[in-house]
Amino acid sequence: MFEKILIANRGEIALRINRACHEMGIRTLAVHSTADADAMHVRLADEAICIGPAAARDSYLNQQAILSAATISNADAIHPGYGFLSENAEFVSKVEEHGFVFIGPSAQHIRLMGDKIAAKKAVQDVGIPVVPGSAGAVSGLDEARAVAAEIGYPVLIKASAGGGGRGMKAANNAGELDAAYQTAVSEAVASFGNGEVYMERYLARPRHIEFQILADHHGNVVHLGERDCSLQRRHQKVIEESPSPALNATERARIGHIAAAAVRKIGYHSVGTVEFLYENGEFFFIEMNTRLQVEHPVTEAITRLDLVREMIRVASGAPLGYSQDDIPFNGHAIECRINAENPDTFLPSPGTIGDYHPPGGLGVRVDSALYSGYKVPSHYDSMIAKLIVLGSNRNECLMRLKRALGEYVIDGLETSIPLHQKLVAAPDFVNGDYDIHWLEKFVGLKEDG
Amino acid sequence: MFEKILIANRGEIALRINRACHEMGIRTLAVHSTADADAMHVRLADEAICIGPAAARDSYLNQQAILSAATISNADAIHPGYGFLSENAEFVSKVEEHGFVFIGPSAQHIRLMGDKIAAKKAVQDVGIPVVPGSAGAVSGLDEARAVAAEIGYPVLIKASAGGGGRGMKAANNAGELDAAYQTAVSEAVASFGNGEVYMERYLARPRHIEFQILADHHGNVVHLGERDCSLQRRHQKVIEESPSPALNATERARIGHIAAAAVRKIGYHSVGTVEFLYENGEFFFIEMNTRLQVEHPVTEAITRLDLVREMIRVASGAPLGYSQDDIPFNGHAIECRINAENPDTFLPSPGTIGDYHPPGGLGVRVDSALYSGYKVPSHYDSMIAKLIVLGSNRNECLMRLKRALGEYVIDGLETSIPLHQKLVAAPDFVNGDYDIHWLEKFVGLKEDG
Amino acid sequence: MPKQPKSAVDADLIRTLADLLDETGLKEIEYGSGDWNVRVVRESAGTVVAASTPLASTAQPAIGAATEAETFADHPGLVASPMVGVVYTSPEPGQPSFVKVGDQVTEGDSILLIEAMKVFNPIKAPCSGRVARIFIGTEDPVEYGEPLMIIE
Amino acid sequence: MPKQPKSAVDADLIRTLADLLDETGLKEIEYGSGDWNVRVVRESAGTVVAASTPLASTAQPAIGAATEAETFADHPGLVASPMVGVVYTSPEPGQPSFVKVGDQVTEGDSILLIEAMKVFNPIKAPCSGRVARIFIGTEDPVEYGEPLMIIE
Repeated sequence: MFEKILIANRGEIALRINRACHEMGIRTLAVHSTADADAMHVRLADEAICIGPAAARDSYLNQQAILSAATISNADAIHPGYGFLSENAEFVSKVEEHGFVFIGPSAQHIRLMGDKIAAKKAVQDVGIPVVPGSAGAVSGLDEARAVAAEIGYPVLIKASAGGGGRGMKAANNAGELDAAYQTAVSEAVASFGNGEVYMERYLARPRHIEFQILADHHGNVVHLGERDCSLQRRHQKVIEESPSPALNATERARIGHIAAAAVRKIGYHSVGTVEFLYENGEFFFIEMNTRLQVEHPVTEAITRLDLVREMIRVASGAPLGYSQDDIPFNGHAIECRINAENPDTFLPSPGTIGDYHPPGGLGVRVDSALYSGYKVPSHYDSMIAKLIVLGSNRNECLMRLKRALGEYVIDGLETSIPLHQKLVAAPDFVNGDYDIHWLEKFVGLKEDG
Repeated sequence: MFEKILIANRGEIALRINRACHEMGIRTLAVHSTADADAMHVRLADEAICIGPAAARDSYLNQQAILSAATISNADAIHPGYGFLSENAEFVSKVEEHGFVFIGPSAQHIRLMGDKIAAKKAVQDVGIPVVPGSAGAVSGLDEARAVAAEIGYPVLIKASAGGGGRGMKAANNAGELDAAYQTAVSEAVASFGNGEVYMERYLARPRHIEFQILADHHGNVVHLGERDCSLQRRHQKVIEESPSPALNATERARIGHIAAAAVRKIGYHSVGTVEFLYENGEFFFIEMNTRLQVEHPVTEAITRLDLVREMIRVASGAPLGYSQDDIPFNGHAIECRINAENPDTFLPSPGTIGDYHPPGGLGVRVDSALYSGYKVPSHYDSMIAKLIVLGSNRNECLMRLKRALGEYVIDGLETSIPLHQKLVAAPDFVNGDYDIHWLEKFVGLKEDG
Repeated sequence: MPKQPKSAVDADLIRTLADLLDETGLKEIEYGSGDWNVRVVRESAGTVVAASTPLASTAQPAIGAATEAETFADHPGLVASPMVGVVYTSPEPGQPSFVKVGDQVTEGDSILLIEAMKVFNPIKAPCSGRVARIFIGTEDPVEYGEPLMIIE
Repeated sequence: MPKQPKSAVDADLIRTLADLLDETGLKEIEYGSGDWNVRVVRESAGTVVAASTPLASTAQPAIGAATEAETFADHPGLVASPMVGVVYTSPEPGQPSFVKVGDQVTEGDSILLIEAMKVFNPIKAPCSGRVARIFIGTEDPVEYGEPLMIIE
């Protein structure tokens, strides 16, 4: 097992990793920007090294500084968290070249899944259903029209290098296609410096359902059930739950088995998430995330597995030690992502935390690096806390979530807690009757796609 | 189901009950003393009524004031928590006479188990093993000598009306008996106004292991496994864990079955705890607690049941809805009772909370009514928080507990957190090798018995 | 202090300075000229406010503790309820009240009844004086310490 | 400046002074001329202290950020490390140091090397002056922003 792990991240996920390491008896090294000198993960880590100024490109994305920090502090391994360098294949290669272990999948698998067109082909080859679409990149309006006619409207035009909803446009009929195509290409160029786009069937009211996969270096792969992440705003997840209100045990086992088998076939290791769109009983692959997800705690709640611990264990070469039949799925868990933002306008609200009082009691977990007096920097993501609630069933979970949200005090800035309180009380959400467009309608926003 | 529950308690347990009620959609009425006007359970309850001045006898023990409050606010039921009126049979009768539901066992069962001699007889009749001892009260030194000779030294002399270690004396041999007997009688008179004592074998290195029972009004009874509460100081529990390091699944099932069957035979309903001394594979009944216990969360952690919810459900007449085979025992849970006291001298340390930051993350539960700026009153018990940690096994639980204790910030007064940090690191505790005398030796105290 | 006594202080000046304290977040302003000066200080409520706001919601009293009555909580002539119960302002239904505002009472006079668990407890005037305020009406529920009336 | 008390105070003056308090971090300013004066006080920010104590333990820097050096953090002649790496005080092992305390240096002179990922980066004097302090020794690891030396 590792002696010392460098945590190449910040905020709640750096704290999450720090906790897992300490619970495994592993020393931690926090690397941080000047803006995060007072951050909680820095205070709680065994060692800390400042790697650069506030801007992420000069610190959390500064590969050389992170590798230098690992070198001078004799770390064994690097955990990237999510975001930043977590899905950067070049970084993974450098980490390994310098003799450190990257706690995550191989550079090769990250590269494969980072290329949306190649990823789709690869998973299709190993048995995962995909959305009907273009065979590859679509170059030119003529080809776009032909492909659209073949796969059927509505169609979606997406940037090959895309993500986060940028460079993604829908066309409901042939009349809308030309404009949508041209906008998508322009946005792709502007956002990614690469105008390549591909096309696929646009699903009208799909849910976003993703399967958590865990694989070791010895060919053992399990799935840990699904998460329903349909509640999204501008392609950012807001609430996640497991199990999905739309799935039964048979469906879960069927798709979970397909996903795990596919991951085994491609030789993947570490945690990974296979994301699907689900509509009318059909699953279609979206993409595979080759990292720990923000929403991993809902899976931890219903399976009682510590995913970060498992990630570290398999990175050290340890075998899983259990098989699919040993994975229980008990209870119901929901996560609310709490952002420092106005709950109506969604404008970011950085500032200094006044009173801070997280909820407690049975079935309540808070993952947050906040503390009273902490100054939330304006340089980074606005997510400041995750509230994860477990109940023996969905209704109990919802009631517990309601009371926990009511207890949560974060003074000094605006947060999305009031939005979550509205969502938890919304009849559609209570009934589990929602799709990926529901939240934007609920908050009165038009989809930009 | 009830519409409104009066919570006849304060502190963390009042907050615990308030949370369970809200999660069941039940309105709450907090009754409080003038000293608790700013208490968290008062703030979070739907309604609040001040029932008297700070002294417990004038407020939390003031039966008339509590019943008046229930009457004027139209409560349906009263939850007593632990301590105060929770095991007062007279109060239970009054509650029922006034048409309210008492959320707990019947007055008759409370009365029975409150009389230590009668309780011992009653449970022996329904198959629970008891410590060899006097058939009943021992009156006079001559009888004491005869009984001691029969059951064998060392012997313990205990007040019939006793509790909390008062009126309890040990004699290791005939030479110590006379003095021990006379001291026990004197203390019994002084503490309880009743000099009646009984005698039993004194166990040299027993563990305190208790079984949690849950029974409905329809004859359904389950046991929820055991808690090892051997870590005690002056007969006050300090750390509790489940499962006990000393028990295996067969032993658990055997004793649990005996305890549940006995509770069924005496017609008991609600939660209850059958306490045993365990030495060399033998169990001996100590007493039965006819209420919710402070340490109930460790049982909740490993069984995933919400005990307060279950208590309320069965009080409303609902059947359990599950049987013994449906109760899982998974993982390992430990609770630390955190007191406002000097961790070395154990002197109480009331005061105003400065910075307050409870630990978070996976497997960590905090039950506490503290908040930054809260003034801990000096009138009541010094327990200010309970930290409950769940791990997939005992080692993981201990490591998680260690990191959670390290994160817990309670400024403004002294707490027993440093003591818990020492305990968690002590080799005997880590090895599970401890008995009911271990803690007092560890903290350098002589037993007073 | 002005050497020449004035019948009216420069209230506008003080209001202006007070507004400036708020606006600028200052604690104190001294301002003067020659033998004249004014100094305004705002008590900082920092921790007091903090202490009273850490919880998202505050329980509503189940019973009618009027806001008006709260402002008299420290009044020396306050009669506060010694128990939880229901107030009766007259000895029997339909009979006149024990006392009404303006009445003179003598120490020990019955001024109310409070019923608790079917027992009617007479509340007696703690001092002699004039009934200045009555905060409750008949059959109102009251909690311990709740203001009932003021006798001056 | 008003010589006579007025109901219209010089609000702009107070706003200016309040801004100056912010800018300078002062707690109090008294300002006067002849028989006229003004004094403004800012409540000290208690929360700053609170912010630094809510966690039970603080990570130790992995590398030797000397306490001594911290007191020079705001020194105008401070040379701080522009990167994470390992310091070398001389161009080659066994050779004399680039600089020692008391040396005069000219802006642009090499004063140290920092090795990061096998690349030796020369650190140049940001200004001309005398080397007053050197906080690090050869082969010491340094973090971003860590004080290296002072040139006065």
